Amino acid sequence: MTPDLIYGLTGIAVFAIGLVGALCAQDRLRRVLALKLCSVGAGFVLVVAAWRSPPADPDPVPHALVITGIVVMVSATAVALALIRRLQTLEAEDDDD
Amino acid sequence: MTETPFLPLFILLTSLLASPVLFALPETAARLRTGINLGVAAVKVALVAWLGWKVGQGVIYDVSFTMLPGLDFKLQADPLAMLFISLSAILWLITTVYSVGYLERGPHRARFFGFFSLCVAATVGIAMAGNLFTFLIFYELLTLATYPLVIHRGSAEALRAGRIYLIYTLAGGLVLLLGTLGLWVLAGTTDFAPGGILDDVVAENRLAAQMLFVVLVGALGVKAALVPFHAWLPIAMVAPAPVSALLHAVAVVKAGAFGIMRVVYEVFGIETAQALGMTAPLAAMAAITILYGSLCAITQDDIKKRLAYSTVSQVSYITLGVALASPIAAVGAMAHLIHQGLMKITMFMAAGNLAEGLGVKKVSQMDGVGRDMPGTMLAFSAAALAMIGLPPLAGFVSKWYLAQGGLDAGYGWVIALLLGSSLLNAIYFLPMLHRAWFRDGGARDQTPARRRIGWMLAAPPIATALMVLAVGGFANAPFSPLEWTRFVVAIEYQE
Amino acid sequence: MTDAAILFDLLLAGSVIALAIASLTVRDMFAAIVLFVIFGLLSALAWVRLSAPDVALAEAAIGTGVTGALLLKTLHHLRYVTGKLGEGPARGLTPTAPVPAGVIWANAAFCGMITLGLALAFLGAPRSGPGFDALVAEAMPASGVDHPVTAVLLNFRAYDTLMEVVVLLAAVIAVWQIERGLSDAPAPALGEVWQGFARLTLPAIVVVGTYLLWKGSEAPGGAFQGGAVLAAVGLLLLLSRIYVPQPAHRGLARWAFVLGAGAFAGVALLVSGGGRVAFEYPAEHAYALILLIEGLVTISIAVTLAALFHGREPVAAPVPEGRNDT
Amino acid sequence: MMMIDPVILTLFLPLFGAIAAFVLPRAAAWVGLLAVLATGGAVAALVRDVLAAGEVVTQLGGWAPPLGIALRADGLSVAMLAMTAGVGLLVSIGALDSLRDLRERQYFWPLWLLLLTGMNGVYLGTDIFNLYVMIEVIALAAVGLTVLSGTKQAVRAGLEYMYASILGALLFLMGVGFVYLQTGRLDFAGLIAAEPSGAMSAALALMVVGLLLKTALFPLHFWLPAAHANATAPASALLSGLVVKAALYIFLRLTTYMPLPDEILVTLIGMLGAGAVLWGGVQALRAERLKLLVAWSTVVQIGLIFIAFARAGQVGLSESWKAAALLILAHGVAKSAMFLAAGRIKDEIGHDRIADLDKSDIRPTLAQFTFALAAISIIGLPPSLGFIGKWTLMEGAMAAGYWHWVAVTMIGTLMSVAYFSRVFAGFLRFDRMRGELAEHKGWALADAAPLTLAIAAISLGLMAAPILSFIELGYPFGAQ
Amino acid sequence: MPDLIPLVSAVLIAAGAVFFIAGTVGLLRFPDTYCRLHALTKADGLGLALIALGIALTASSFGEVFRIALIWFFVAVASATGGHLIATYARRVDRAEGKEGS
Repeated sequence: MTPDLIYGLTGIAVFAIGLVGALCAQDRLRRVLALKLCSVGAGFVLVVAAWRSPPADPDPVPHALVITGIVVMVSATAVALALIRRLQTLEAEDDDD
Repeated sequence: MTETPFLPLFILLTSLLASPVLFALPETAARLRTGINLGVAAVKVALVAWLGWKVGQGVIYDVSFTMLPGLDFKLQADPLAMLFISLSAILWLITTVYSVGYLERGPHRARFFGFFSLCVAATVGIAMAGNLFTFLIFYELLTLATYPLVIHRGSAEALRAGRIYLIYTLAGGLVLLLGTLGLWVLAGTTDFAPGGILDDVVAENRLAAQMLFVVLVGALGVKAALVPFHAWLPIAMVAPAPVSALLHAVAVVKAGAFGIMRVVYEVFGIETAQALGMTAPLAAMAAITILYGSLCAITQDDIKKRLAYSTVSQVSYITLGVALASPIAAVGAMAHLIHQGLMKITMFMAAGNLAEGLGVKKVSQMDGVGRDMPGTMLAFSAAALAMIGLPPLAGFVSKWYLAQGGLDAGYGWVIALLLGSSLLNAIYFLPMLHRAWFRDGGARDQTPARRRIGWMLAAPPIATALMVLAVGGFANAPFSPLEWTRFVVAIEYQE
Repeated sequence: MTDAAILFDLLLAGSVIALAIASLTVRDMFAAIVLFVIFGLLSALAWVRLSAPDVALAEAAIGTGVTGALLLKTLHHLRYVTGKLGEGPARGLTPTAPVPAGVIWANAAFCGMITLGLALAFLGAPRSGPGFDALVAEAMPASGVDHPVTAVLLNFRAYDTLMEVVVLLAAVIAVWQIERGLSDAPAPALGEVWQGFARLTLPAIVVVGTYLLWKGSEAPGGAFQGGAVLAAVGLLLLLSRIYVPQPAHRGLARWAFVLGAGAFAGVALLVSGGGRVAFEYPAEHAYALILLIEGLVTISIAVTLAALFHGREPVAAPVPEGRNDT
Repeated sequence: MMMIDPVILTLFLPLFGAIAAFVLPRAAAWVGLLAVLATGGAVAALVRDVLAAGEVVTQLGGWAPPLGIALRADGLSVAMLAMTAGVGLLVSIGALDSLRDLRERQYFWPLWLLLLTGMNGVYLGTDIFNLYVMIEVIALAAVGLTVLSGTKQAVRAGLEYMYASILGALLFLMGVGFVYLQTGRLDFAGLIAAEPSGAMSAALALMVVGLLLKTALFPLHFWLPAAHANATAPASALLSGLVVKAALYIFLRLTTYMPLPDEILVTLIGMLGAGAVLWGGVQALRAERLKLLVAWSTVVQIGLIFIAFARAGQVGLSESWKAAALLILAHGVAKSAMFLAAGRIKDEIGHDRIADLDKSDIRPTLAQFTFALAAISIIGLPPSLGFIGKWTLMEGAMAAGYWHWVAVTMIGTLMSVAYFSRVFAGFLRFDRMRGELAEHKGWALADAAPLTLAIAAISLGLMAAPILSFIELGYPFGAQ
Repeated sequence: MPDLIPLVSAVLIAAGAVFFIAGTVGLLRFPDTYCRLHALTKADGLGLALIALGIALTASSFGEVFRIALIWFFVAVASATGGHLIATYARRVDRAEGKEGS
């Protein structure tokens, strides 16, 4: 049993948990959270794929990809959250009327 | 011969290019619009005459460019095409005059004449299509351009009719697309050629060829108003009179009939079609349509509907002539293409005049109209008598040849059919004439609907009626439809 | 030792999965976010175990830190607009229709099957198989920097990185657009202690961020990690109201947002010509150019992330002070 | 002046344009239009290069793949670029006129130019991770455009769109992870060289599902109608005409480089396409609003494109991608014309309820005419490009003996006639007007743009042969 | 003497871990927010200090020791501030709910 095996399967599990959440969750915030879990899961798989048995250095390219992925995800999250804030405000205004 | 090969293209473009100009003209520019309309129509007649002269000398024009690998857009002015082009060019000119008069004060004139022009372009395209693919393109264009004309009045009834019309014809077009594709896949070409292009396919796969025949003729039968695909035609009579006159009496149904000719003669070849055993059922179908249309016409009180059912019946003479597979019958069929057009347009324009001038829209209101509108009713009567087949009028000529063809092909029942049909024609036309000439209209003078009609409405039916007389009376003159027809049939039967 | 490490790995993996499940199932949304933050930090830890310190830094700073802050801010806003600001647990803030349990289970079963398939595919794949290792090692001397991840990000696959900065730019434009004219929930009153903390730590964070950026050319760190840390400065400034965005600063903010993408793309274009293509830095200037780009990109990232946190574009019209909670 | 590779310019011009439009909000419209024009110029140069050389490859940074990223332009990708540039330019011209609100204007241009950057990047990309980043650029910009109007419906639809987009992109990213796991590289050449294996199948499945979600193939279309129907007209035109095509394009490329392992899957995708055609048709028949009807017709058309993809079956992809490509181009041009025209009609009449169109005494004739012209191409009547696409589709299906695809296509066509004739009836009925026929606001620049597009959609059909031979340049899918 | 350093370091780290565990147990077992905070901040603060000290002993350079000290300082300040904020918030919520209750 090696770290890559453990964390690879962890990553897949986290991805699947996120997937269930993204498909089933009703709460808007929680869906964002679920999608973020998916992205972490994908990150796990890439980092695991880059890993080499200790004396050897890991492959740096997937690391760069995951960093890119993280920044892309935070951008997408920010937009989704902005939409949620806006939508909730619009709905609240409608309730007031 | 160093003729410009683009002559057919010019003829097509005259009305195709006129259309956007007419759309763009403001509603108020009536004079300019009339000028453009008549000018272009006259130019077109001149070009067609020139083309006819050349084609008569044996020149074949051919314009094509590639649309898809191996598949060309192809225009070809052969003698058969000339037959249809001349009809549409001449009648377009006359109907344009009539339409200008008819729609003088109506709304949406820019739109009307734009689409009208487009219709004629489509008809010309259908006539000159050099392959089934090109034919299909113009066939669909015709559908699209006629739809706005059918619903021109913008009433709920018109829209309902328009929807039925659109669904019938576009479904027919779709089936035609299927057939064209089938032809393309089976034969590798869709070009029209006398004698047909399917001999190899028939040898290989008889069933596929038979199915192809059914699909193609069935699709074209929708526009040709073959029973049971005829229901759209009477309903489409809500359109304004010039539309009914030119399009439904001439362009649309003739496009279908013409297509059947092209398919039977130049896709399958008459002998192949016969060998496939497909001509006899087609003839039977045509015969049923002839009788059924006439029977329906008798019960109609609405003048235009009566005329519409009469069209259903009469157009099937053409199909019958094709299906009899005899050169003599073919002459009758092709001559009828012209003759029926002239007769029917006269009657529709006359009916339009009755409605415009006297408010008369039903047969039961026709008492005494002969005295109120003698010119119009004379034209109507001439056309009606010709339709019944009174010698030596136009209808007689075509029926004569059809009957001879029937005998030639060994189908004795054709004589009975024609006699029966003529009898039915008489049953629904003669009472109209009787009412018009021999009954007293009485109180109609006071009806508010009455107004004077201008020369632009009065003259066209008379002009076409004179043509009806001429094509019958001088049937054997050079360049008469009948003579030209003989020329065409010689080509199609490869004699 | 190995066994102990494996045990640690297993424990960590188990906690990561448990936290993932917990953050989606716990009913209080605030708790869910807190659990998510812990989840993110533990994931970062796991990535350290997989010898990916750069990724771990980025995940901790951006994936967890900034994302967590964004989520909390949104939660605060939702509580404000739904009038539930004073309540303890944050539940049912967005309208929900109950999902039938059958649907959930069907989805879960479906996802379970996917997981199984993916796991099988994963087990069957060559895990430490051929990668870019050899190619990177070969190309490193010509890259201009000593740290492989930085070389990949800023040189070998600089195009990707440029587009990543563009994504960030697109996000901030979209957020400004979405939230224009939106009145903000009043910031929570955090008190004196917080103010003092903010003032105390600000300079230190600036130093740390710059250090991370600088260090990036030879060791884990770089523009994104540094930018995220510097963004924390912005968050502190915003939260402690030391800096309140003014409409007059909009122009400057716009320039700061586009600085990174513009400079990156500009350099990429300027170096081309003379036989070189875009992004092909001349060997003798590669280090300087990469550092220049990284520096400018860091500024952009920091400002952009802070702006994403702040949300709406500062507008001239005064925000009506309608609901002020105390 | 040094010569810069047009491939690079195609990417960088819109990017710089977006930056300039964002920092100069007052001049955004003119800066944006200039950038779109310049991009069009770069694409034209690229067309010239591809005509001369067949394919143009640029290795960014001088690093050869798989380490570096290469951009590749061949016939198909340049055709997509040209369609995007052309449609984009005309939509931009329309937007100049139809976006009156200063704030909308300010944000429209940078977002649209970033969208253009992303799409151009997709069409030139050869690296799957890079494609992931590009589809995210597209997604964020597209969502920004979707909610430009700021209405509640638009924001709600935009949020759904955002969720679908993120999820699709993440599925794609996971697929990228599996590709790397198996092959250790990320470029197209690596995909082609890869042996079939479990990881590659998983990767393909993940990426395909992600892309289908992004391109809204039935039943993953749920987000599309609301998003496209509620956006402002220029945004709808861009979203429906161009954006969904990016994911579709990646799908076409990927499934060629990594063939679907089983023929059943090809059939399955075709069946989903058929489902889209039928379900979308039914929904379009029931739609109450014009823009919603048009949006459902997008669902139908996407289904048709997938049928075109699937109809190849045993004949192989070597031919079927052409039908799909033709349909993609045709739909891009015609649908953007239709959305712009629908927007104009809504602007003039004040609403877009189909049942009440004929009650209005204002008839924006030109926009209605444009709508009808666009409908001709969408229905697939000759000689439009849509007709040519459908012809190619049906021809292939017939030749392969797949009659069911022929039947579905024909049913879809009939249904499209039925739902568009609802609209035409609204245009042409005059007996329920409230008052006298009133003059509409007159012709505007916003009328010219969709009219040009609609005419192009029809007349491009006449140029089908050159288009077909152009998209084969550079052998996008190998020389077989 | 040098042999002693790793041993001392290990002992310090272990002691730190014990404090952390104690703090965590407190977090889980204590009845209300204030008690939990008490356990967490006190125990973790001490645990962190011990661990930091333990690691500092094994550091190879003065620079490392300095950085460890910095980390300890900032974490301590942050946790104190965090504890304060949580307590303030909890009190406010309690007051709000208390009002509603009476």
